[in-house]
Amino acid sequence: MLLLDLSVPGRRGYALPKLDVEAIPVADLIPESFLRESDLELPELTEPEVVRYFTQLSRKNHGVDVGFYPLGSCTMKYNPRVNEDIAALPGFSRIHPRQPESTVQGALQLMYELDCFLAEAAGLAKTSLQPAAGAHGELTGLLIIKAYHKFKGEAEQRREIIIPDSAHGTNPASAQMAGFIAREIPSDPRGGVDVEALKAAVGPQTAGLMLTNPNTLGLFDENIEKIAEIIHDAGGLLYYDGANANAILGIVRPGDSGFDIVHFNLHKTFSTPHGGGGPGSGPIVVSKELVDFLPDPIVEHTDGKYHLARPKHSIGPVKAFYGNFAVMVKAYAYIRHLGAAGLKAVSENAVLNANYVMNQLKNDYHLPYDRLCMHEFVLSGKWQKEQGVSTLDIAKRLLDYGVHAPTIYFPLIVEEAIMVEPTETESKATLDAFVAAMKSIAEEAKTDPDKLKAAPTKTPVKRLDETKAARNPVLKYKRP
Amino acid sequence: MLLLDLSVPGRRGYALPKLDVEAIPVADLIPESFLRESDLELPELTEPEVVRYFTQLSRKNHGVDVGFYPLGSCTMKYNPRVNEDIAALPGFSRIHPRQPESTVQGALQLMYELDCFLAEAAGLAKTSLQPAAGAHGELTGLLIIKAYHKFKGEAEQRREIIIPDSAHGTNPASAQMAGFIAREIPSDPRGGVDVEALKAAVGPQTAGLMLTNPNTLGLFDENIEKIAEIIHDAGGLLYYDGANANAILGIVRPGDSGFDIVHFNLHKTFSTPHGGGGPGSGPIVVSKELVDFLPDPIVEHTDGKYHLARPKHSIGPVKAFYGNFAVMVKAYAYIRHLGAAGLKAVSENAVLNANYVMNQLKNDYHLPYDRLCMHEFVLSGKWQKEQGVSTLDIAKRLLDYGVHAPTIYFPLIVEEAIMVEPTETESKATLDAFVAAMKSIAEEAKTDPDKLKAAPTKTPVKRLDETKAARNPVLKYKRP
Amino acid sequence: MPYIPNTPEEQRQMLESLGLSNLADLFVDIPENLKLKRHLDLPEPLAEHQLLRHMSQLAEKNLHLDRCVSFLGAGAYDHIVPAVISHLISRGEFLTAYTPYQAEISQGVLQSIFEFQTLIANLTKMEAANASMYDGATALAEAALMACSVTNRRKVAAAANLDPQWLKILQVYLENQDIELITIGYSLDTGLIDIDSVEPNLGPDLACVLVSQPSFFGSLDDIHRIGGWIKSHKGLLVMAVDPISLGILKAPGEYGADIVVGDAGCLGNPISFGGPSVGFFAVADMKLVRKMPGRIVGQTTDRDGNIGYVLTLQAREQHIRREKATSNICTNQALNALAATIYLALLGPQGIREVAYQCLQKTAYLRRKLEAAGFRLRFKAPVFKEFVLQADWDWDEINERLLEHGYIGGFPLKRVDPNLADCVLIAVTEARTKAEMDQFVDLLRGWR
Amino acid sequence: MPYIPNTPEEQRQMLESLGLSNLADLFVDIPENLKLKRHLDLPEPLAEHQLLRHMSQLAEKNLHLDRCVSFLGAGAYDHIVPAVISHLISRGEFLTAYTPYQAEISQGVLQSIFEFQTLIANLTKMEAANASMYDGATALAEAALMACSVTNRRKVAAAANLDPQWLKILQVYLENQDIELITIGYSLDTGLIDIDSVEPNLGPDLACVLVSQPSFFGSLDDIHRIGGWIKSHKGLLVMAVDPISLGILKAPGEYGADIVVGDAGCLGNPISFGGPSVGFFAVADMKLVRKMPGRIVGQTTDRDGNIGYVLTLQAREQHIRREKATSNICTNQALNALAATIYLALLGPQGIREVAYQCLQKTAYLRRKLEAAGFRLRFKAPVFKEFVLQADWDWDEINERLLEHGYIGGFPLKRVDPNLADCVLIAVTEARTKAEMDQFVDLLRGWR
Ligand SMILES: Cc1ncc(COP(=O)(O)O)c(C=O)c1O
Ligand SMILES: Cc1ncc(COP(=O)(O)O)c(C=O)c1O
Repeated sequence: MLLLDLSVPGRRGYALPKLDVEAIPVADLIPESFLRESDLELPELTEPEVVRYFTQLSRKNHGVDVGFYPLGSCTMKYNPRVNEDIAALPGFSRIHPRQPESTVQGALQLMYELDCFLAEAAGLAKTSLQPAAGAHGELTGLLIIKAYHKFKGEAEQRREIIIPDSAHGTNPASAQMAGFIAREIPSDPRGGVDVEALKAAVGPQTAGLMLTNPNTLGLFDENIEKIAEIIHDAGGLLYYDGANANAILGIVRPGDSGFDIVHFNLHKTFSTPHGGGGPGSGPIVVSKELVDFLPDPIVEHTDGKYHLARPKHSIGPVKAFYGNFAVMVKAYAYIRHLGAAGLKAVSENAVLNANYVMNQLKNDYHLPYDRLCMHEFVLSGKWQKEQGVSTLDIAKRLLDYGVHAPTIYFPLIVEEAIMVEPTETESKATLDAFVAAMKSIAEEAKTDPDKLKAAPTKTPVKRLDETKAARNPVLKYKRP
Repeated sequence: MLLLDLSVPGRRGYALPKLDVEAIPVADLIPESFLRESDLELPELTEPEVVRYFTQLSRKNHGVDVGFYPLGSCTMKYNPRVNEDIAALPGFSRIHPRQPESTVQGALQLMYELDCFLAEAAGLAKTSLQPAAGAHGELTGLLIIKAYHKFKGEAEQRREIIIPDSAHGTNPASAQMAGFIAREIPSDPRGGVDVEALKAAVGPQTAGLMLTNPNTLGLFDENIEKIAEIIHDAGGLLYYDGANANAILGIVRPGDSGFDIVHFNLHKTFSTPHGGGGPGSGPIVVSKELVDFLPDPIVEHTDGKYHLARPKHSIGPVKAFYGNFAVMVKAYAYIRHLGAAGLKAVSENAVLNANYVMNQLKNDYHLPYDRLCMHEFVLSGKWQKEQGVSTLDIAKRLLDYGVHAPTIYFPLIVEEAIMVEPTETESKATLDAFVAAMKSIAEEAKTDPDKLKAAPTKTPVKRLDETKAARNPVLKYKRP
Repeated sequence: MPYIPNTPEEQRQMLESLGLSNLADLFVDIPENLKLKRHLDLPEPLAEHQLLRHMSQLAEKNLHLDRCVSFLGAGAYDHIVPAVISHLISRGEFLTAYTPYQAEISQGVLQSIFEFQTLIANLTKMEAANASMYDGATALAEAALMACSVTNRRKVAAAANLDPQWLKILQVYLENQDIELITIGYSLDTGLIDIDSVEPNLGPDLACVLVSQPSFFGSLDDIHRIGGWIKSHKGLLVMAVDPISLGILKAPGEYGADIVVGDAGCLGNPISFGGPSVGFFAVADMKLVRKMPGRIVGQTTDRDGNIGYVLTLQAREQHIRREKATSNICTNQALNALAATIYLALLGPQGIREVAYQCLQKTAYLRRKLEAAGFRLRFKAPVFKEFVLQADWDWDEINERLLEHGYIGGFPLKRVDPNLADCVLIAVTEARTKAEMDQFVDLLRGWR
Repeated sequence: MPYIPNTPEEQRQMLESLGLSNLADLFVDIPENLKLKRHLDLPEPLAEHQLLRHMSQLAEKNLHLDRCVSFLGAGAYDHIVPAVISHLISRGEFLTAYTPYQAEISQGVLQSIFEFQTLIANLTKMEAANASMYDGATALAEAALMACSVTNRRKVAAAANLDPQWLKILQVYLENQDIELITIGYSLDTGLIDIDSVEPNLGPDLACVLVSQPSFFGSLDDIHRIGGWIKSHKGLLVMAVDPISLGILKAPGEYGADIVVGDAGCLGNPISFGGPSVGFFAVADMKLVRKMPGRIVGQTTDRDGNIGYVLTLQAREQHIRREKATSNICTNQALNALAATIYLALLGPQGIREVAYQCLQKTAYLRRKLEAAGFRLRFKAPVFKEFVLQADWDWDEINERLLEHGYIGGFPLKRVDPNLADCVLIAVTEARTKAEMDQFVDLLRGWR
């Protein structure tokens, strides 16, 4: 049943205060030809029905609050509820972006300080809080790379962004959106950048490199200094995809390893909730050399006042107003609550949890890169594949254990990939239960593969037909 | 798994700010003999674990937000969420009951106005908001009856409270707590008070009558004026158990029918949430003659200021401070939101919904009193009983349909009673689905009684053994 | 109409199915002369948006505790409430459920109550606790009634240094059942009660002694003595305790208390002008359970042998025994009990100890400061988070002056005992800071 | 440490299982010289209680819309938000889930997105909509890119009376892909754009015309003409619309728009200093769907034939096509889209019409009042909820004066067009009252 199935003509779920000014016939205000003629097919329901409908819907959904959610590369950690209260304070939630600066000094101060905190965590100079998500940060960072080369008169020549084959899909897509050519390079046997391939790839056409470190295999690239040198020597810039920064807070800083631009995902590393797919926030931090290219506006602090300013060679705005402010509020509060020692403990425990689980599972699932991992690790379902069971089947079976499946089939360079990120907010008991579930699934794969292929069976719906959905797309409600 | 099963030594879910004053050894402040020696066996968990635990628990619970909840005599209507926001405003939730009156004028004004609203709805003079729930209101009202008789010098003589056999169990229990003798009288064939029996029962020993009208059969006692006359003539007072006032708002007022004291259940009629069993609020409203006996304090309004006062012959306080203030805030907001026309519509639609459902079901279940009902009605499972299926089985089977069962085995005067109260906030579609479920259960009772006896099967646990629980009570966690 | 789904067309259909033609026909059973012929006299309805404005304005007329510094206690305390609690208790499944009559779809509420019973029993070191009471005051009154029922005696003795409001409520509950209440006075030197002051031959008549630890004055009584005495007369020891204090103070079970009650509002519930709070009720012995008032949840198993929870021992209750019920409680304070449960789960043993410890240390700090500033502490006995300050002042006037500086002073004791007319009761919780206390003392010192 | 369950003892056990002896051993792969040898330079941690105080203090430094009366619009609006929305979207199952990759345990989010797509499509009268965009501005930019991709052309024309910020963002998105942006100027008499002003031979090169209805000035353009013209050149008509306006104004589908975008933040989301908002994106034809950016949810069935929902047409997305993806959007604005969905479900057709109607009427009222007070309205075209007021004033200074009276004035247009240096853009939503508007006009009149 969808909303329009439940709709009954004449019901209303919300009433405005009565119009308190004299009403003029609409036709006297707006010529007929501008007025809507077609029906307005929206549901007609009362508030109790709406509440029950969405409450029921929610109960068909898994979330971090419901159970373990080891979705690799997504950092599904606990989202502190106090930060929701804080972001809802009218002083934050009820301010207009175009208010005079004097009336929003608290908001600007918060943004300015968050900017400083992120710059310190990145080991870089200045932040733009404008990007709405990680991918948006990537695009923004790449536009800065472009602007930098243009400023140096090399834009025409430097059209290539080098991206390892282990990269997240958004990296090449962002490169494309920024008008670059994405050049893929292979990984070496330890999972890092193949340095020789990199050397061969760089040249006068190189605009920069996008790298995730730890990369999507959950591995820290030990050659990072070498890599930075190669790129910088070729005249390129280094972009750090910091979606995976949960492993490195207070441990190592991208800026210190030679990166010029970093984006952070506040909705991952800094614990703001994922909201079923957003809102996120993907601030970027840049080196001193690049500050002038930042999007418009940034926040500055002079004479005890906070104000918005346009960087000298700004690439322009990439989003309306200042970014996802409410998300920034939550991330700011998180940082103030944890402090430096707390953030370091986050990374240490994220890494500990990942290694603990990886080590428990490596005899049951193929582990392509058997070395210490960072905040996540990637298994391969290839042994099970040989038993006729796919990684998809394993994932679906996990749902029956009340666990969200890991990220699957990514990174692309691992066959039947199973990418597990436990995060630091999970207890050993939860990890042990997950290990037990994974082990029993590995066992089932041997003894009862059909059970896995039939999975899930304990979920609100059984396995869904994705092919059907794509072949004949039904994208909105049609009255029966 | 209970909290103490999940506990791990050393975990903490909340940290206070660090102590900011110089610490003195405890022994220098408090002699050893006053200090706790025994262990403090509380769970040790972090916030994420606590959140997940209680989120999971909640998902094993039905509520009005989840589905239909036609629990008779409980008025499980929709609880507007805006009222939760309002009660949580710091100006209401963060005030201390002993603050100077000048600093809580808003709170006192709200209480004063709510007092007036309830008095108007009751057709009586003045309200005490102190009772914590309906039963507490009953006790309070009975103490007022006692004080009144004492004031008139008749306390020794008037020791009996007359209570119809259809009454809610709290009525006789409250009479007992107030030091009265409860005298039960039978109902007549139409479900009302047996007037002849009442006449026979009254006398110089009569302190008063407790009546629910509409009574627990959902029927309005047409003889109410006669009844009032009999009691008043005998020198007694009339107490109105207004837990069921959802049927009468703006339609008929207890005071106008001769009642001297009324309690309302704010958590029923006035939509404040039931919270899994409370908090409620059971204000009582009394006639002019009884105002001086009200509990201490009441709110008065003089010279533009609101203040707390002790009624001249007050029975004393019945609860700490002023009652369940946050509940009052919600009820007040509800009344202000609906206004007089809205409240009347509440009752009209509550009664319409009940009659609609009753009429649909009366061929499938025995309807002992086949006449128009008010906000609720009582079926009997006796036809099904003859088929070997009890009302308990019917109730349990309903759970499998995603519906909370009606109140069962109450009122006591109906065999295998099934007491249905749909409330006005349910849609016709929901009522129709309930009717369909009840009809198919009636069918199953004939064709597949074992299915009912095995019910429920789709719930988080199957049918629970209540006898076992009572025979060998396990009332707290014991370490395995 | 807000919250009512029936449209006029649906109303028509439904009426038609009943053979009626309009809504008024539904009310034929009500005598015509009794029907209200007008609308209720209430203010015009406010749309939600207007309602929110109106309610905010009312709220703004109150000075709330985030906008001032308060040293008020005397039965309600400004303790810190972890933010996550309100999020959990406002989940619709908890908020909009009722008493768990249908256990199979109410395991959430039932299990949470079982946790509450467990944690209260563990905190107090008692054998069993119930699902909650209206508040601490009524719990105390019900404890007295229960003691009478258990012992078959009709007299109870209560410490005069109990919260005076609780004493009054006790009096109301008892006098109407013709139970005699004897109070045991306190010493004006120590604030402590003297059990020897009870008329000796009363002992064997007493159902119980009711005593609170700490007392209304924050001071600690010699419960061992009091308990020993009443037990020697085969009466019960009933204790009222501040649950926070049990992080540091001896548990009632260690004193041999038979019944323990208290107010658990201070555990994770907003103060809300004094209500809703939540009372607790615990007993030392399973034998006492069947006389206990209120709801009780017990563990059992389902058809498949899985563990589950149900309301149990309902034979005690008003639904079954009606006029012989142990009490008339029906709706209790479940959601507040849930908040208390979550609070205890979050804080754990270390956290509760820490809250108690900070209350103790901060109270001691303020006492030292005040003494150093030349003020007199009225009683010398050790105290927990409250104490009595004496000065030759009209405290109401001082409190008004304090208010001008954003401070809410203590509770003037002239309201409860003329002997203490020059005294004020000051509470210091973990929420107070050194800076706040220092400024408070500075202000007072300045007015000497 | 907050939120981290591992105790030192557990850390020890886990490290031991790895053959390691301390946490630092986990980081051996990081070159020693890169490791940070100190703590990050951040302020001292604040306990939750202190954090709340600190954050409240920061929040108090902002003047929020409940404490003043605002006529600011220009891309963000003070619309009324029903209270129930925040309760529903903050249920943990919505709030703490991510993009519904595992459909079988994500039906809640998936179905709610399907509803969002449905309601946006119905509101705009388009064939299909996606799951959300970052905001209206980026949605517009992505629409331009999509139009280029669909038509295989590299030039787009945009109305100069679009929100100037949106135009800038469009410029940023386009120039880096070497797409040329032509702006179509507006008349200083009417505020409306003149399609005849476009260089005639450009027509066949244009991928699309981008136009907003109402314009940044609140005025209504002749979309029929503009649409007819671009279609005659086989380019696409891309419309940006205020979703609230569609309760009263012609739907883009009625104008024959090919792509419709807009900002749905005004539907039930708090204004939050401009973000997070949520953009929407709809197309007129199922053929266009496969070029559409962003997530899309489709209906399907499970093994038992039950209806369910999945992310679909993922072949367009960055995970699959990587550098050939239709866009790079991954995390979008799901929770804000959910809020918008709930808003539309609560208000329904009558409610949305009423909001639009009240915006229209109140705007008209203020215009009348201002004209009666002798002020000049800059443009004569009909407007919806925003309009341009002209006066020979420094509007920044006037706004400061207004602030002293608790009013936030309009948006001074000197920031966007020197020709409008004496103008201000005033927005009137349904949240404004007659009394507020009357006082506003009185204030302004007094300063003439
Ligand atoms: C490694 C990596 N890079 C980039 C992104 C994109 O971030 P967002 O989804 O916030 O756009 C993600 C998130 O999925 C990621 O895991
Ligand atoms: C008819 C009737 N009277 C009294 C009560 C007692 O009210 P409460 O549960 O609030 O004490 C109830 C509630 O169950 C009731 O239905």
